[in-house]
Amino acid sequence: MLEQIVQIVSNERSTDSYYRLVVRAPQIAPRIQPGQFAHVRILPMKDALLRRPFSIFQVEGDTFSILYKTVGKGTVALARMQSGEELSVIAPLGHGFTVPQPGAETPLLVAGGYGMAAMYLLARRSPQKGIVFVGGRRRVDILCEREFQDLGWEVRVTTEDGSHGEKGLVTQPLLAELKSAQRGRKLFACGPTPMLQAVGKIAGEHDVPAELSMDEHMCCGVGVCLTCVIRVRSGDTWEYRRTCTEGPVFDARDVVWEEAR
Amino acid sequence: MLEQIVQIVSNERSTDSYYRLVVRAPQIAPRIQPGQFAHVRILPMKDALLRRPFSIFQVEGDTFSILYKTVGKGTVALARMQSGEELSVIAPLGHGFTVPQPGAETPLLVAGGYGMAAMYLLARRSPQKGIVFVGGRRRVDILCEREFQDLGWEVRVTTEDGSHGEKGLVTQPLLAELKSAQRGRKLFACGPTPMLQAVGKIAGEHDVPAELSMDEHMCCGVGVCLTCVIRVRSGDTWEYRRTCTEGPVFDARDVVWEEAR
Amino acid sequence: MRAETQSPESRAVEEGLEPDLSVSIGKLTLQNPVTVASGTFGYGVEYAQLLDLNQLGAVVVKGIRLNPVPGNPTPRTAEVTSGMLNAIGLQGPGVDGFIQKYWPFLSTLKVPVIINIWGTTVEEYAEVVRRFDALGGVGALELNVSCPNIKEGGAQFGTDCNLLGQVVAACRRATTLPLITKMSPNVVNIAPYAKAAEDAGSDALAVTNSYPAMAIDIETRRPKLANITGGLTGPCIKPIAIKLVWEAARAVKIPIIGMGGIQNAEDAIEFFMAGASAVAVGTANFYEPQTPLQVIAGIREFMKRKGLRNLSQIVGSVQLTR
Amino acid sequence: MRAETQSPESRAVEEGLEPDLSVSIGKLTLQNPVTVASGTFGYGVEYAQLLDLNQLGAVVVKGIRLNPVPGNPTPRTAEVTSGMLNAIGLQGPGVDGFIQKYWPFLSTLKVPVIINIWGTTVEEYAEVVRRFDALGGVGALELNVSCPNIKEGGAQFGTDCNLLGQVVAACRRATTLPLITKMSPNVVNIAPYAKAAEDAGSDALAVTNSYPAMAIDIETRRPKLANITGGLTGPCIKPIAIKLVWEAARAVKIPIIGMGGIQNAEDAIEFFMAGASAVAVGTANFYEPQTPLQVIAGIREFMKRKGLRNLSQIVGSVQLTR
Ligand SMILES: Cc1cc2nc3c(=O)[nH]c(=O)nc-3n(C[C@H](O)[C@H](O)[C@H](O)COP(=O)(O)OP(=O)(O)OC[C@H]3O[C@@H](n4cnc5c(N)ncnc54)[C@H](O)[C@@H]3O)c2cc1C
Ligand SMILES: Cc1cc2nc3c(=O)[nH]c(=O)nc-3n(C[C@H](O)[C@H](O)[C@H](O)COP(=O)(O)OP(=O)(O)OC[C@H]3O[C@@H](n4cnc5c(N)ncnc54)[C@H](O)[C@@H]3O)c2cc1C
Ligand SMILES: Cc1cc2nc3c(=O)[nH]c(=O)nc-3n(C[C@H](O)[C@H](O)[C@H](O)COP(=O)(O)O)c2cc1C
Ligand SMILES: Cc1cc2nc3c(=O)[nH]c(=O)nc-3n(C[C@H](O)[C@H](O)[C@H](O)COP(=O)(O)O)c2cc1C
Ligand code: FES
Ligand code: FES
Repeated sequence: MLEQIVQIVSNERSTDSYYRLVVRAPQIAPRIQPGQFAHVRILPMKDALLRRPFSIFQVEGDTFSILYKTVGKGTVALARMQSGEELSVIAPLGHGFTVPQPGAETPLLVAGGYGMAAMYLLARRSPQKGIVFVGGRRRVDILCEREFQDLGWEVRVTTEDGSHGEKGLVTQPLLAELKSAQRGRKLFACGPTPMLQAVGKIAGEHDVPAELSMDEHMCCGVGVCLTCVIRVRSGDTWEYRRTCTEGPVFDARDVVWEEAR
Repeated sequence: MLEQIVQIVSNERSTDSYYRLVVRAPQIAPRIQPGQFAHVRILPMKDALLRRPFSIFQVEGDTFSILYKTVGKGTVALARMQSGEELSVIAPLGHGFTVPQPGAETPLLVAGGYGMAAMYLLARRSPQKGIVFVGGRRRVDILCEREFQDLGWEVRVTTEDGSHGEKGLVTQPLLAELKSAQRGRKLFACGPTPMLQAVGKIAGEHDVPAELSMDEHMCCGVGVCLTCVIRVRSGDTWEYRRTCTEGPVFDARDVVWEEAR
Repeated sequence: MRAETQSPESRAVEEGLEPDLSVSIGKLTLQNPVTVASGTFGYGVEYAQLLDLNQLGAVVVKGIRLNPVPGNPTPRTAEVTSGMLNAIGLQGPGVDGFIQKYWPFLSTLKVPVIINIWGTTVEEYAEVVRRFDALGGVGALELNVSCPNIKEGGAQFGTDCNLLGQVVAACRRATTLPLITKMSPNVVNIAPYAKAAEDAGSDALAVTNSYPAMAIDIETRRPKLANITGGLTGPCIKPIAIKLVWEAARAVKIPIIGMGGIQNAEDAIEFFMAGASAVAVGTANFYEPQTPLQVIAGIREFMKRKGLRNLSQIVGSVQLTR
Repeated sequence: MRAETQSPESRAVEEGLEPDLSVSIGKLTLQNPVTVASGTFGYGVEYAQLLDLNQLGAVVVKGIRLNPVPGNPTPRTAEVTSGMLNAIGLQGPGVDGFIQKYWPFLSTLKVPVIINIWGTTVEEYAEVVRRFDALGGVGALELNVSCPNIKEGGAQFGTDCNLLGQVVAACRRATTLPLITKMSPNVVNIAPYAKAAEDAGSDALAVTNSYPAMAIDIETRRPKLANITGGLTGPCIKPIAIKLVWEAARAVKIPIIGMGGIQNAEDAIEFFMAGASAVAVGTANFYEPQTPLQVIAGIREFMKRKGLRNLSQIVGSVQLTR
C-alpha cells in the first residue's frame, strides 16, 4: 500500500459510458495482485471529498489502468480529465483473488459490467486457462471480450436484451457448464451484488469453491473507518469484516447475505 | 440588470498578478455606464459559492472586459479559465460615476491598483479631458498608463517604492495640483478604502466635489442581502446604504467613515 | 392565492398532462411548493428584474419589526466552505417604512406575500401581527423566533418552549391570517418546540433558520463578522436541516416549509421526502437567482418521470424499513 | 510524551531556528499540537504504512467499550456536500480484544496514545477507565459522551449537564491518567457543559463530536444510512466547531482540543485562535492521509512567517475589538 500522485497517461472512452484510464505509477504497478483495487482522489470533484475505489484492470510496465463506468459525480469528473493531469492514488489495496496454480481447478470467471475489469488481470496472471462468463444488460455492457479471447480464454456472453450472445442472465450458461462437469472447477466472480449472491448460491448448491469480489461502499479504503463491512461467518454466528482490507475478495462460503437493499 | 451566461473571448495576464478578461455579452455591453460593475459566478471554484464583483473596464461592441488582480480563490480560479469557457454574469450593476459634461469641472481621476479599471471607462466616456493620478506599491501595480495617454489624458504616477514615477502616495501630486487651482475641479476616485478616505478628506478640505467608488464585500450584488452597507449621512445622523445598489459610487460628502479595519 | 385567473399549469393539470404542484399552508394555497427564504430575497422588488415573481409559490420578505432597525456593523457576511455566515442584524424599515416603500409593489403580485416578522417582547410580536392583519392582502405571517444575530428577541424565543408558546399564542389571538413559526435549529431536540408552536395555534412551521457559527481571519486574527458570531447557511447545513424537518414532521400535524441549503430540485425533493410540504430557497438566490424557478421545473420533471400526480405522494415518503 | 531522546525539532528550537510546537494537555506533553480524531484513524496500525505515526502529536484510537460491539448495519457512511455522514455504531473489539490485538503495536509508538472510551452506564465508563489505568503506558483517556449514533449511552451523557458531571467524576476517581471529555455539539449553549466537565475533574475537552444529521436517496426514498440518522463531519461543520471551541474556551481554564473539518494548517490555526490548544484531524484522513503531517508543517511555516516562537502566542488570540 502506497500513496502517490500519479500522472494520467491516457483516459479514453471505450464504449458507451465506459472509460479506460492509464496512469504512470512506477512504485505501485509492480506490487499489484489480481482483485486488488486503487483508491482514487479525483480533485476536480466540486464539494465531494471522498476517494473512489476501482479494481485494477491491467498492469503494463510502470503503468496500471482501470476500466470505469460513469455513474455519478466522481466518475463523470474523472472522465473529463486529460492526459498529463494528476490524481492521488492509494494502491494496491485489499485482499485479491487466489491466482490458480498449475494443476488446480479450472477457473470459471463470472463477471457483470465493470466486474470484467478485475477479472482480466486474474486471467492474465493465471497459468491455467478457463472460461469467462460475462453478462450485461445490453451489448455495450459487455467489455473486453476480445482481450480475453486474445489470452486464449473462452468467452460466453449473455445480455438481458439479447442484443449480443445468449439472451438472459450470466448464471444460465454457468449453470449449464457446471451441470456438464462440476468437479475440478472453481468460480471467481465480480459484479453487482445480486449476481454475486446468485453465484454464491450456485457454488453452494454444486459444492464448487468460489471467490467473490464484493462491491461495498467505501470511505477510507484502508481499514480505519469501518464503512465497508459485510457479514462473514464466524463459528455459528457472524461478524462484520471490512471489504477494503479483509476483502474485497471473500470465500463464498463465508459470506452471510443480508436481504437485498 | 441582466443575468447571462457569457463566453470568454480572452483571458490574459497583463502584468504580474493582473489579468484582463473579455467576455461576449451582447445584451449587457450596450447598457454599461462608467463605475458600474459585473457580478461574476466563477463555476470552477471548489466549495466556494458566492459571486465576485468586478468594475467594468472597457466596452467594445458586444463585449466588455474587466481588469482583475489574483488575490484569493475566486480570482485565482478565474485566471485559470480559458477562452470559450463560460461564466454567469449579472450586470450592469450599481450606480456609477456622473460622466463630466462639456463645460463642467475638469475631472481629476484618482486611482489605486485595480481602481484604474473603473476609471478607464469614465475617461473614455468623458467629453472633457483631465488628469489621472495613479498610485501603487510597485511599478507592476501601475496599470493602463498608456491607455489613458492614448485617450489624451495626462497621467501622474506615484509608487510607494519609487520604482516608477514620483515616490510616495497618490495624494501628494493630487494635493499639489489642487493647490495650484482648486476651482473648477472635480475628483473621481476608485481604489483601496484608506486611499478613498484620504481623497474624501482632501476634497472636503479644499471644498471640491468628489465621487468615490467604495470597495465593500458583497454577497448578492443586487440589493437583497444587506451585506455591503456603508454609513451615509442622513440629516444629522447616518443610515446604512447598500454599495451594490445605492453605490458603489457615492458623493464624498455623504460618506461617514468608520474606523479603519 | 390571490390569482383569480387560472394559470396555464392548472389547466394542463386538468387535462392530465402536468403533475399538480399546488400545496396548502393553513388556508393559504400555493400554486407550487417553492418559496424563498426570508432575508435572501429582499422585498421582492430587487429580483423582479431577473425573474418573474409570479411563478413562485410565494414571496417571503426580509424580517420586519415595529420600528426601523439599523442592523449590525460590517462585515456582515463571510464565505465559508459550501456556505456562508451572516449577521445582518435584521436591518429593516419597520412596519410603516415597509408599508410605504414596499407594499405598493408587493400588493400587485399574483402570488401570496408572506411577511417575516419579529419583536423583542411578546407584545411587540402581537402588535406587528395586528398591523399586518389590518393592512389586508397579506398571504401569511412568518414569526421569526430564531434569528441568532440579535441580542434581544430572536433566538431566545426559539430555544425556550414556554416563551415560544407565548409568542405564538399572542400572535394567534391577534390575527386570522395563516401563521408560520420559523424554528431554531439550535435545540437538542426540535420535537417539543414544534409541538409547542402547533399547540399555540401555528398553522405551519418553517424549518430551519441559520445555525450559530463563527469564522476567524487568521491573518488579521479578527472574526470574519463584526458581530463575532453569525448564522451558517447554504448547502453545508442541508443534512442538519433534513434531520430537523424529519423530526419536526413526526412531532406535528401542521405542514412544514423546509429550508437549508437547497440548490436544486433534488435537494427540494429530499426535503419533501423528509416531511416538508413546501420548501424555501435561501442562500442559493445570492449566487444563482434563477434557482427557485429551476427547482420548480425540476420538481415537475421528477414527478413526470416517476408518474406522480400530486405532491402528497412525495411528502413524508421516506422509507424507514429495509 | 514517552520519548526519552530529544527530537530533532526540540534541538532546533533550542538553537533558535524553529518555533516550539509542543503543548501540554494536563500532565501530558505533546511534541506538537496535531492529533487525529477518534474513529478516523482506526487503531493507528492501519495508517502506519502511509505515514510516520511518531511525527504526530498523539495517536487517538477508535472508541472502545468494555465488551465487543458489532456496530450498525450498512450503509454506515454517506457523502454529503463538503462532508460526510456516519453511523458506524462504535463497532469495536472491547477492552480485551483491543489490548490483545492492537496494544502490542501501539505500545511501541514514541508518541502518546490516547484511548477513546465509552459505556452505557456511569459504572461502565469507570470500569473501562480502571482497565486502561491498569494497563500502563496509556497517554490519556478520552471520554466519548457524545456519539450520536448509538441508542443507549453516548449522546445522552453529553446533553445532560448532571449526567455529564457524574460520568467525568466517576472516571476521575478511577484514574490519575489525563482525562479528556469529548463534547457534544448538540446543545443550545456549550458553556455549562464545558464547566460541568471541568468541575468534575476533566483535564481537557475535545470539541467537537459530529453533528446529528440525515440524508435521503431520492431515487430509492431510503435514508442514506441504515441507522436513518448519523453524524455530520468534515469541512462543512468547521464554522460550527469554531464557535463551540470559542465558547467553551471562554467558559473553562482547561485546554481544548479542537476538531471539526480541519483540512490544512490554516484551519488548525483558526481553531487555535478560537481557543484550542491542540487540534485533531478527522474526516480529512479518509481522503488525504497525509493531512496531519501537512498541518504540522503548515503551522511551523506560519509561525516562522509571523515570527512566533510558541503556540501560546496564538491560542485564544482572536481579536474581538475593532
Ligand atoms: C472494490 C471495488 C472495486 C470497484 N471497481 C470498479 C471498477 O473497476 N470500475 C468501475 O467502474 N467501478 C468500480 N467500482 C465502483 C466504483 O467505486 C463506483 O462506481 C464509484 O465510486 C462511483 O462514484 P461516483 O462519484 O461516480 O458516483 P456517486 O453515486 O456520486 O458516488 C457517491 C458515493 O457512493 C459511492 N459509490 C457509488 N456507487 C458505488 C459502487 N458501485 N460501489 C462502491 N461505492 C459506490 C462512491 O464511492 C461515493 O462515495 C468498484 C467498487 C469497489 C468497492
Ligand atoms: C464594486 C467593486 C468593484 C471591484 N472591482 C474590481 C476590479 O475591477 N478588479 C479587481 O481585481 N477587483 C475588483 N474588486 C475586488 C474583487 O471583488 C475582489 O478582489 C474579489 O472578490 C476577491 O475574490 P477572491 O475569491 O479572489 O478572494 P477571496 O479573498 O478568496 O474572497 C473571499 C470573499 O471576500 C470577498 N472579497 C475579497 N476581497 C474583496 C474586495 N477587495 N472587495 C470586495 N470583496 C472582496 C470575495 O468577494 C469573497 O466573497 C471590486 C470589488 C467591488 C466591491
Ligand atoms: C443574509 C441572510 C439574511 C437572513 N435574514 C433572515 C430574516 O430576516 N428572517 C428570517 O427568519 N430568516 C432569515 N435568514 C434565514 C433564511 O431565511 C433561511 O432560514 C436560512 O438561510 C437557511 O436556508 P438556506 O441555507 O437556503 O439559506 C437569513 C439568511 C441569510 C443568509
Ligand atoms: C467514521 C467516523 C467515526 C467516528 N468514530 C468516533 C468514535 O469512535 N469516538 C469519538 O469520540 N468520535 C468519533 N468520531 C468523531 C470524530 O472523532 C470527530 O469528532 C469528528 O469527525 C469531527 O471532526 P472532523 O470533521 O475532522 O471529522 C467519528 C467520526 C467519523 C467520521
Ligand atoms: S472503507 Fe474504511 S474500513 Fe473499509
Ligand atoms: S451585496 Fe447584497 S445588498 Fe449589496
